[in-house]
Order: sequence, then C-alpha cells, then structure tokens
Amino acid sequence: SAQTSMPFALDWKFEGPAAPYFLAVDSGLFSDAGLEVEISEGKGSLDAIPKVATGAFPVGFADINSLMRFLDQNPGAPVTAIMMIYDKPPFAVVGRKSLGVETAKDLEGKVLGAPPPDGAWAQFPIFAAENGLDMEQITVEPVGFPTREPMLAEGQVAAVTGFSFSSTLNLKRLGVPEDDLSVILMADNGVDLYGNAIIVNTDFAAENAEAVTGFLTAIAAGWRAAIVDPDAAIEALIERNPAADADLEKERLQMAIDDNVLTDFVAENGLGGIDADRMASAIEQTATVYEFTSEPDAALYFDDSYLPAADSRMLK
Amino acid sequence: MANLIEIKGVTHAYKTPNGPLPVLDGLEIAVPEGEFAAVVGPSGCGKSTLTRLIAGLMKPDRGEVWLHGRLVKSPRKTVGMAFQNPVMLEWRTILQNVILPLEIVAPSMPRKDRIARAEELLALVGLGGFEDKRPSELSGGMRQRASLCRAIVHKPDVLIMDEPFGALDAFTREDLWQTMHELRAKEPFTAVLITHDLRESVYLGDQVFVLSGRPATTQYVLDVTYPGDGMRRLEGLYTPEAAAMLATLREQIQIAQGRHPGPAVH
Amino acid sequence: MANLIEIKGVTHAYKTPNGPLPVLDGLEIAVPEGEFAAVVGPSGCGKSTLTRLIAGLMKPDRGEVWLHGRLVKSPRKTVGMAFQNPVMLEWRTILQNVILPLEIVAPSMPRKDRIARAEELLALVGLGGFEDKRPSELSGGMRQRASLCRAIVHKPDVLIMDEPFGALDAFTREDLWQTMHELRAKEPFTAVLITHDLRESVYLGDQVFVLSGRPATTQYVLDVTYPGDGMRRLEGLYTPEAAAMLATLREQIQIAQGRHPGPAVH
Amino acid sequence: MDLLRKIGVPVAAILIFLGFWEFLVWVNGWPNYVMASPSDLPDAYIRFWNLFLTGSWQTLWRTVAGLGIAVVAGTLVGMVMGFSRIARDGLYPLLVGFNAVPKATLVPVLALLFIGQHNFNTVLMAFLISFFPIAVSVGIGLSTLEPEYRDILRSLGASRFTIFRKIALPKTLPEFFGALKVSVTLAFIGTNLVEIISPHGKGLGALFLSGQTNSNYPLMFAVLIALAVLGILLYYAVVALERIFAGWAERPQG
Amino acid sequence: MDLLRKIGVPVAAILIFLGFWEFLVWVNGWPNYVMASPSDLPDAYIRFWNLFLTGSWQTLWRTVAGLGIAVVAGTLVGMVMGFSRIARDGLYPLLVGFNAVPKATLVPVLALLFIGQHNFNTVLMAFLISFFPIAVSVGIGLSTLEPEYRDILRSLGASRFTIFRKIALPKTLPEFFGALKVSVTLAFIGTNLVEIISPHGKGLGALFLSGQTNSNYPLMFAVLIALAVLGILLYYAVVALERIFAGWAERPQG
Ligand SMILES: Nc1ncnc2c1ncn2[C@@H]1O[C@H](COP(=O)(O)OP(=O)(O)OP(=O)(O)O)[C@@H](O)[C@H]1O
Ligand SMILES: Nc1ncnc2c1ncn2[C@@H]1O[C@H](COP(=O)(O)OP(=O)(O)OP(=O)(O)O)[C@@H](O)[C@H]1O
Ligand SMILES: [Mg+2]
Ligand SMILES: [Mg+2]
Repeated sequence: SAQTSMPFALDWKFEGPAAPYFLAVDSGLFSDAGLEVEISEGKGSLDAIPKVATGAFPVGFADINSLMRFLDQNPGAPVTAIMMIYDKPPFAVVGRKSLGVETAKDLEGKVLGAPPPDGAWAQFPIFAAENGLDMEQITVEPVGFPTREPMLAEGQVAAVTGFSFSSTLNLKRLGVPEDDLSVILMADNGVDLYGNAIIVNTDFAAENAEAVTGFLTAIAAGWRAAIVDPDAAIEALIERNPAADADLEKERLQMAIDDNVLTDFVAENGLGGIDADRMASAIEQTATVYEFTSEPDAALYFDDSYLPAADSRMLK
Repeated sequence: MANLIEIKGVTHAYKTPNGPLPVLDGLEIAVPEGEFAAVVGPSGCGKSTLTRLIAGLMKPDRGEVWLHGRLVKSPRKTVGMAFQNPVMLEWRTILQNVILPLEIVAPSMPRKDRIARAEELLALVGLGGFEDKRPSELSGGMRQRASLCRAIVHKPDVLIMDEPFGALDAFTREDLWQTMHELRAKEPFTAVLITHDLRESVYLGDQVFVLSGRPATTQYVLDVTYPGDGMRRLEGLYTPEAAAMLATLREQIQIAQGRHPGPAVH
Repeated sequence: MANLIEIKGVTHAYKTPNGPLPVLDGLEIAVPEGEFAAVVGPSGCGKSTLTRLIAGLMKPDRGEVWLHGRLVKSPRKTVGMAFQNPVMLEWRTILQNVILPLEIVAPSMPRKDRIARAEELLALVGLGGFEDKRPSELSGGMRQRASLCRAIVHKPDVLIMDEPFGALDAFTREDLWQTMHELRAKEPFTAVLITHDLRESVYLGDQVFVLSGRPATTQYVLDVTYPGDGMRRLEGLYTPEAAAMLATLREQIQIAQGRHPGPAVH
Repeated sequence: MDLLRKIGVPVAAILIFLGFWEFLVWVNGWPNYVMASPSDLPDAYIRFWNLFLTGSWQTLWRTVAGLGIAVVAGTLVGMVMGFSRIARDGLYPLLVGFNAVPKATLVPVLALLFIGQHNFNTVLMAFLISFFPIAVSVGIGLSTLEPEYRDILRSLGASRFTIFRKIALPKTLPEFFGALKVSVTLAFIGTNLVEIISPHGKGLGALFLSGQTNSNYPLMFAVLIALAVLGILLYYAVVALERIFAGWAERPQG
Repeated sequence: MDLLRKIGVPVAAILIFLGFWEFLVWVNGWPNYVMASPSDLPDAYIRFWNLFLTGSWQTLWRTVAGLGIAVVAGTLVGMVMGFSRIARDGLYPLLVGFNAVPKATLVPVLALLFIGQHNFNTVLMAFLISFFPIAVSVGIGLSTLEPEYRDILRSLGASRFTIFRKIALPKTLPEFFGALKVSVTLAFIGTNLVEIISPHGKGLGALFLSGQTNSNYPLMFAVLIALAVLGILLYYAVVALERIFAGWAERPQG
C-alpha cells in the first residue's frame, strides 16, 4: 500500500518529551495508519514553523504563541495548529530557595537571568502583570542559553526564566539540590497561554485530511503509551540520541507529562483540544506584550477540525 | 634582404606622477634578416625601453615597430629575450628555468628533447653540472648565463639581449661572444644586443647604433666591417681597423653624454 | 699602517642537497687602512661569497676574518655594502632608499641632514632629479648607482662593493671611478672592490687580488704602481706600465680559468 | 574617469547584486520567512532607524577594538613564528587547533569565565576569531623574505626587530592588508556571535534576536544587510590605509 | 635532530598547552560547566569512542569536500580579481559584505532553501565560509606580481592563464598555503555550524549537541578537542602539500 510521507519537524532536540513520538514510530502506530514519518530535530519553534509553512515538512511541533506572531508577521502563511500538546505551557521561572526565591513575589529586589530570545521570557510581562510585580525592582540580567543555568548554579542570578523541564534538570545536573529549586510555572500563576501544539501545513492538510487525522490519532496513542510505559519511550529515544542519559530524559519526560500534558482539562477532555474562552484570554494577554499588526483571530491559530474523536484522545 | 626588425620613428614617454618623462624620441633602427645589431648609449637613455618595445611588451606612444614585415602589437612566440635583470623562478631548478619557454612555445615537444636541448645550452655557457641547482645557489654571473640559455632555448627568430654579459669577467665573456657566433651559424637568428662594452658591440655587431642621451634618438650608426677573413676572431679587436671603429664609438658616446669629445686616447 | 681588513686562511663550502660545494679554499687577503683592494676572478669562483664573509653576513667554515683588529662574528655598523644585485625597496623612493642606512646607523641625525647627504651623493652619481622616483622607474644602471649611494651614505670605514659599475656604460663608469677617488680623498675609507673589469681594478685598486677558479684561492697579488704624479688619471691606463699590469692580470685570470695562458694580445 | 571607476563600479556591483536577489525571490515566490527581498528592507530601516544607528555603533566599536588588538597580537605572534622555526613548529598546530574549534561553542565558556563583562567578552571574541589570519600572513611574510632584502639591513648590524620594521613588514604589507580584510569580516562575526549567543541587549545582534523573537523576517534580513554594510565600511577604511601604505605594491596588469 | 624537531616540538607544545589548561582549571577550581579539564576528557572518549570515530569521519569528509570546492572557486574568483581592477573594485565589497554576515544566521536560511539536503548544506556552508581567504590571497598574489616575473612569459606571447599557472600561482604558493591554513579552520567551523544549528544527527556537531542536551560538559569539551585534532590533522596534510610545492620559499633566517 502506498504510504503517505509525513516528515515531522520537532521544535527542539531529541530530549525526553520527544520520546512519545519515537515510541509511536517504533510501535508502528504511524505505519499502521498508512503514514511514513521521519522525525527531525529543530532549533526552537522559530525554526520549526517556517519549515512547516514552506511545506517542506507537512507537520511540526511548535509553540502556539510563536505561531501567533509568525502568522501576524506573515499573514496568509499556510500553517496552523491542529492539536494542543502542552495544555499548560512549560514557561516557568526557576529560582533557588537559598537565594530567597520561592514565590513570584520574591523576585522583587532580586536579579533575574533571562535570555532575550527565550520563549518564557517573552511571556514574563504577562506573568509580572498578573502577579502585580514591580518590574522596577527586578534586575534583569540578559544571559545566553548556555550560561543561564550555570549562572543560577553559581548564584550570579537568583532566578531564571525558562522551560520548567529544561532548566530544572539542567540545574540538578549542575549539582543544585532538588529541594533548593523553586519552579514557578507561569500557567499556575495567572498566565492563560497555551503551549506547544502540533502544527500543519494547511495546503497539505486540505488535500490529506484523512492522513492528518490519522497522524494525530497516532500522536495521541504515542503519548498514551508513553504515559503507561515511560521506559519503553525512553528506549526509543536513546536509539536516536545515543549519548543521552536515560534516567535524566525519563525524568524530563515525566515532568512534561505531569506539568504540561496530563492536566485536569486533558484528563477530562482528552489530548489536543482547546478551550475557546481560555484561548481568547490568551490572545488578550499576548496583546499586552506584543503589538499585533492586524486584528488577532483565534481561528487563524488553531483548527480543531482534524482532531480525531475524543475517546481516541483520552490519555487514561 | 628585407629588414626583419624595423623601428620607425618610435617615440615614447613614461607617465610619472610629476609629468611624462620622454625616453625615446623618433628612434630609427633597421636590422636585416640574420644580422646582429648592437645598441650602445649612456646609462638611462632608454635602451631597455627599446627592448620592451621590440618584444611587444609595451606600445610606443608614436611610431611603429615591425617584425617580419608585421606591425608589432603584442608579444610573439618567435622572440627570445634576455632581460637586463636575469630574474629566475626560484621554485624551479636551473634546468627547469631554461626549459620554461619550451613549455609555452613547443608544448608538444617531448620532455626528453627539451631536457637535452637545455642541457646542451647550459653546457655551452659553462653551467654543466648546475642543472639541478636552485637559482639562489648560483652566482650573479651564472644566473646571467642561465638567463641567456632561457632566451635562446626555443630557437627564436629574433633574439633580444639586454646587457647579457654584464656580470661576467673578460674571459667568460669572450668565450660567450665566440659561442654566440657559433650559435648564429648553426641556428640563424636576427639579434638586437644592448651593451655598454664597445669591444663587444664591434665584435658581435654587424651594425652598431649609438643612442643619444635621454630622450634617445639614433645618433650614429656604425657599419662594422670586421677585419679578417670572414670568421670573426678576438685578435681582430686589436687591429687598427677595430681601433678606429672603437675610437669613433667612444667619440659618439661622449657626444651622446653631452660632453665635448675629448682626444681619442687609445 | 696596520691591516684594517685581514682574511686569514678562509675556507668555505655551501651545503647543497648533493653534498658540500667548496667555494673558498684558504683565502688570504690583507688590506691596509685607507687602501683599495680590487678582487678579480672567474665568474662563480666565490667573489660574492667573500664579500658576505667580510661583511659578517656569513661565517667561514674555517679561517678568520678580521676588521679593525677585531674578529668578525657578526655584521658591523661601520661597513657599507653595495650588493651585486642592487635590490631597492620598492615602497621607498630613491631618496628614502639611500637614507635607509642612516636610519639604522645614525638614528639621531636630523632628517634635514640625512636628506642633504643623500641628495649630495645622488647628484654625484648623476641621479639628481630622480630623488622622488620609485626604484621601478629607474633603469638598471641608475639603480646600481643608487645602490652605491646607499652603501656610502653613512660614511662607512669599510666599503665593500660587488661589481658596482657592472651595468654602466664606459663613460659613466669612468666618471664614477673618478668620483670614487675624490670621495676617498674627502672621506677616507678602506675598500674591497669586486670587479671583472681589469682596467677598473688597476685604476681603482692599490692591490689587485686574482682569485683562482672555484674553490678560490689567492692565486696572485698585484701591487699597483700607478703611473703618473700621484693623482690617478684615466690617461694613465694607456701607458706602457698600465698595459703591462693589465697583461699580467689577463694572464693570471686565464690561468685561474684553467687555460693555458695565451699570448698577451694587447 | 578614475573616480567613476572607484565609486561607480562598487555601487554598480552592489545594485546588480540587490537586483539579482530581488529577482531570485520574486521568481521563486519565496515568502519572507524563507528569504526576504531587498524591497522589504527599507520598511524595517525606517521603523527602527534609531535602533539601527545605536546598534551599529555598539557593534562597530567593539569590532574595531577587537580588531585593533588582533592586529597587534597577530603581528607579534606572526613575528615570533616568522623568526623562529621552533616557534613555528610548536605554535602552528596549537593555533590551527584553536581556530578549528567553532567559536560559537566558546562563547558560553567565555561568558561563564567573565560573567557580566559583556564589553570585555565581545571584544575578546572579536579578537580571538580575527587574529589568526594576521599572524599567519606576518609569519609567512617573514619566513619567506628573500635574503637579498634582509641582507641590506643585516649588513649594517640591524636588529631583527629593525629588519622586521623596515623591510619585512613593509614588504609583506600587501599580504598583511589582505589578511586584514579577512580579519575584518571575522571580527564582525565574533562580535555578533557574542551578541546573539550570549546576548546583552546591545548591538545589531540584539536587534537580530528581537526580529527573531517576533518572527519579523525582514528585520532579521535588514540586520544582516546592516552588518554587511558595516563590514564594507570597515573594508574601505582598510583600503584607504592600504592605498597609503601599500599603494606601491599594485602593479599594472598590462 | 630534524625529526625530533618536526615531531617533538609540536608534541611538546601541545603537552605544555594541556598542562597549562589543567593547571588553570585546578587553580581556579572551575567546575565542569565552566571549563572541563583535560583529565576529564579521556572518560568521554572511552565511553563514546565509536561515536567519535564515525562523527569525526562524517565531519571530516564534508569539511574536505567543502574545502576542495573552496580552493577551486576561491582560486577562480581570485584570478578574476587579480587580473581585472574593475572586477576587484566590484567584487571586493560584495565579498566582504557577505563575509561579514555571521554564517550562523545563514544556516537556517540555507536549511530552508535546500530542505533535507543535509550533505549539500553542510558542504555548501564549509565552502561558503572558507573560500574568501583563498580568493583574497590569490587576488593579491596576482595584482602584486612583479612585472619582471610576468614579462618572462609575456614576452613569449603566453596567455594570462598560462602566466597565472606558471608564474603567479607558484610564486604566491606560500601565501596561498597560508590562506589555506586559515581556510581549513574556517571550513571546520562551517561544517560544525550546520551540524549544530541545523542538526541532522551526523558528525561531531551532533555529539556536541547530545553532550549539551545532557549537560555532559566533559563530552562537549571532548568534542571541541576532537575538532581541534581534526583541524590539526588537516593542517598537517596542508603542510605536507606545502613542503612539496612551496618548500623552496622558506628562507634561512640567519
Ligand atoms: N646560497 C648558495 N647556496 C649554494 N651555493 C651557492 C650559494 N651562493 C653561491 N653558491 C655557489 O658558490 C659559488 C660561488 O658563488 P659566488 O656568488 O660567490 O660567485 P662570484 O665569484 O660572485 O661569481 P660572479 O662573478 O658570477 O658573481 C657558485 O658556484 C655558486 O653556485
Ligand atoms: N617603468 C618606468 N616608469 C617610469 N620611468 C621609467 C620606467 N622604466 C624606465 N624609466 C625611465 O626611463 C629612462 C630609460 O630607462 P631604461 O631602462 O630604458 O634605460 P637604459 O638605457 O636601459 O639604461 P641602463 O643602461 O642603465 O640600463 C630612465 O630615465 C628611467 O628612469
Ligand atoms: Mg637598461
Ligand atoms: Mg658575484
């Protein structure tokens, strides 16, 4: 039977949270649906989105907030999100208790390390507004990605912005005790934004609606299987990233599942859908930090018409 | 016999930051096929410039240079040139330096033949055994001799030599004069020889052209009638006829340098 | 008078890929202060090598070179050298090229004085008006004259000249001979002159050293007793005494070149 | 005529290049996120002109500072390598090894070693990345100097340094300036690597990042072009110096 | 004696460097994430030796391929610039502008233009980043060629190309090889930029990324050192060529 080729562009490197997709490949979920899926790593959402928009990759994985901006800057680009994966975005502020950071409010009077192009930092103004932080009192130190965690480990900054599962585990690796870390998820502190979603080239989707739905079904099944058997998922990952540390990646995957994927909403409604009100609020919050060049429209950013039936998206 | 080399009213000036420097002014030189023209003149009068014009390396401002009945517009393969400053390519051995023109002019000539030809010439000028040396391992006079070999290796019709024996002692020089005559008998060529040695000009030249000081004109032309029975011999230079020619040339050069010609002290 | 330059049993060989090439073999030369030593010898015999040894640019394999009663181990500021190949620095004008030694030897000399000195010398060799030209704008003979100026600009005690007039026509050359004598009277120096012009060696030299073929030894030393009333004049070269000296030298050189000395045809 | 050539030719070349670029984008119908076209850029310049000006200045001075240090240090290292075979044999492999390491990966190391010293880091990186060509060219200039040239001064007992200053350096100036042209471009890359990888909110790199965060592709391309323009400006500064100091070297190509 | 110098000196220099590095880390008490020390590296090599081998090979062949193209293209561009003043005036600013643009920012553009053509992209980047020094050095070699040399062949009516091949190129070989040494290091950087920025799971860059993902700092440093070693290997290949083709140029520094 003729397989439909659907190269899949990840937003990031082959880390724990990518394991479910490899598990889906290895357990034949895609090929059963008549799909030939090759997974490529990426350099951030801003790398993955154009790859899909040009049609080189029919499907990808990227942050929906970046997608909003991309579509605003490039109106009419044939790309949209079709399945939410990180119901709660991993945007977080990670601080050290020993340096006096436990809650959002503690950031005042401290030094915050933030890489300017960081996704979490981009949302920080929303977080600050929702928590009534006085930005005047926070010293923001621009840092590079590679130096972000080391600087926190060295105590040069008291907190950093970043993805919860990345920064936390990097810090543990650098020898910061786990109980010294305070992970302040923005989503738990008034930020309504969504996180990463499966994105699709709309031209491709229009012609291959069935294949896209089949793809999403397999993605949901992959996550389900990974939640049941994380070890198997990590094994599939290690095959692609041989130098990876299995335990670390498993922990990373588990954090992603617990904090970002398997939220109450997802447990109830299944993986992939969004709540229209929350989306509206998210857009509103985004508008406070980003100047839209044209009127934002939720319909441009998310299209739920390719989602398979809810029962096939249940994770438990 | 037609004139193989004809220089007609050649005028040239170098462009310099402070205006043009006239070097040649209506120069007239004609060399019949197979003959040897010696050119003498004061230092800096424009002799090397003349060689570059004949070789087609430069175009005169005015006037024409004809070779073989054709106007010279660019360099020709049938010309051989020994430069005043015998630059050798340091990355080649002496032998390879001498072979160079053959690589350009006779690309199809077998390697073996090229080497044989170059070795023969090097032996002729007394450089046998130095074939595989680098140019920097040679003395000044040796380099000059190698440069001469390079100029004739491809049997050019026209040979232009700019003070080719300047760095040689009297005897090596006289040997090479002899060699030139022998070569000419074996492989006929028409030659222009720039020199400042009057004896050399008389011994080698069929005509001697005396150039005036800068800007150079053809000030005097001496038709050499060499004493003896046809073959030129060194002894001929010590005959009264030769002495007279030398005296005339001395006088002319003295005029060329703008001096009052003194008594011919010889 | 003590010997200012003393070369004692100097032996030298160049290392080449195919074994050492012996060049000098037990050379002996002594030049009293203020005198002029001319050195003649066949091409490639080792004359330029000798100049490099005297200047301290090279160390002999065996034997010693003494200057001013001190063993030469490295170059000295009080030496002036005119190289056989008159390399000029293309990024400097002629004047700046001539000034160069002053920048090294007399860094405190005022700029004005340096220029005056260089201009004076350039005028002396007939290069007045060419001070601001680039070396590539000069003819071969002009470059050689500029190089001579560079060798003497800092009034060296010891002047070493390696065929300094090789590219010059007879008259310019004779003028410069005269100039050398005048300079020597004004600013006394001890000189070693390498040349292949026997008349030059006799006219300028107080002694003429004839070197044998490679490896060179001191084959013959001629003490020049120049005819005339003290001041050397060109006419002196045409006297019987001079002719005899020249004949001797010719004969010696012929021996140096390994030939049977022929009849002195002069 | 001469002026026409000096100004007209480069300008024409640049215009042709821009036209070709515009044409390519147009013919292939590339969207902005693949490749912006020159006609998209003026907008970005007009909107952010003050950021471009300050950013350019910040990038430029750090680059020039790094380059200046590179010239001095490169010349010194080159001298050592040129004069001593042993130094050459020992230093070359180290330098080559160091230079084969992508500087992008060194930026974080530097940033951690000299935390918060942004200016220092940036200048240091511009220096590190750009000194090698200079060292190589000076080293080669010295080690291949013809003895005829060297001997002019050696015969006067001049020191090695004097020979270097009066003969070797002037003689290799053409190659030195060639190396400098390469170094100019490298120094810019060094400055920008730091501005982008270890951002401190300064310079054109920061503007590039901000374009990236906002998916403003024309802005990103505009920054790249601004960098190119800065590079060209610095190049002409080098050319001016070259004309003054090494103009003699250019030979007519009859 | 000669062999001792040829092998002993570089080895000693490298050992001294490693010792100094170890000492620095030890004295400053830097943790691994600031700077790993040489003694941490063998572990990484032992654990991943097969990855290092395959990665090195993948990086090496792409680098050499890119470099090869750079030599050919650089020589051609250099010839054009060397022979024609107009080409020089027009091309130089463009090339400098292009080279002043950080290649890291071009990688994504290339990756989008030639999607999935990893080998092509990598070789292309290695080429793009490394051809400039070669072009500059060939161009300068030609435009500063002394007329005395050129005239030897010109007087025989030889073509410009012949003059280039027989005179200009050999005469500038020392500078050409110097440029090649610079280009070798740049080509490595080009290959790695692609491997790191537009990862395709191949080469040492992939190993570096994987070290980064796992915060395995010694592994990252080990990769950098492996890159340096590859660079040095390629450098010695260049030196071998240089000895053969341009050995004549080195002059004793009495
Ligand atoms: N650097 C060198 N390496 C090897 N051999 C050399 C070197 N320099 C000169 N020679 C050799 O030494 C010999 C003497 O050279 P030198 O230059 O001293 O001769 P010369 O007497 O000055 O000759 P000429 O009158 O032709 O200038 C020559 O045979 C030459 O081949
Ligand atoms: N490239 C140049 N640019 C400017 N002027 C030049 C150039 N070449 C030569 N000249 C000038 O032209 C004049 C003649 O030079 P040329 O080399 O023809 O003289 P020459 O007769 O060969 O002298 P010599 O006997 O000294 O070699 C000289 O005054 C010189 O200064
Ligand atoms: Mg001449
Ligand atoms: Mg000599």
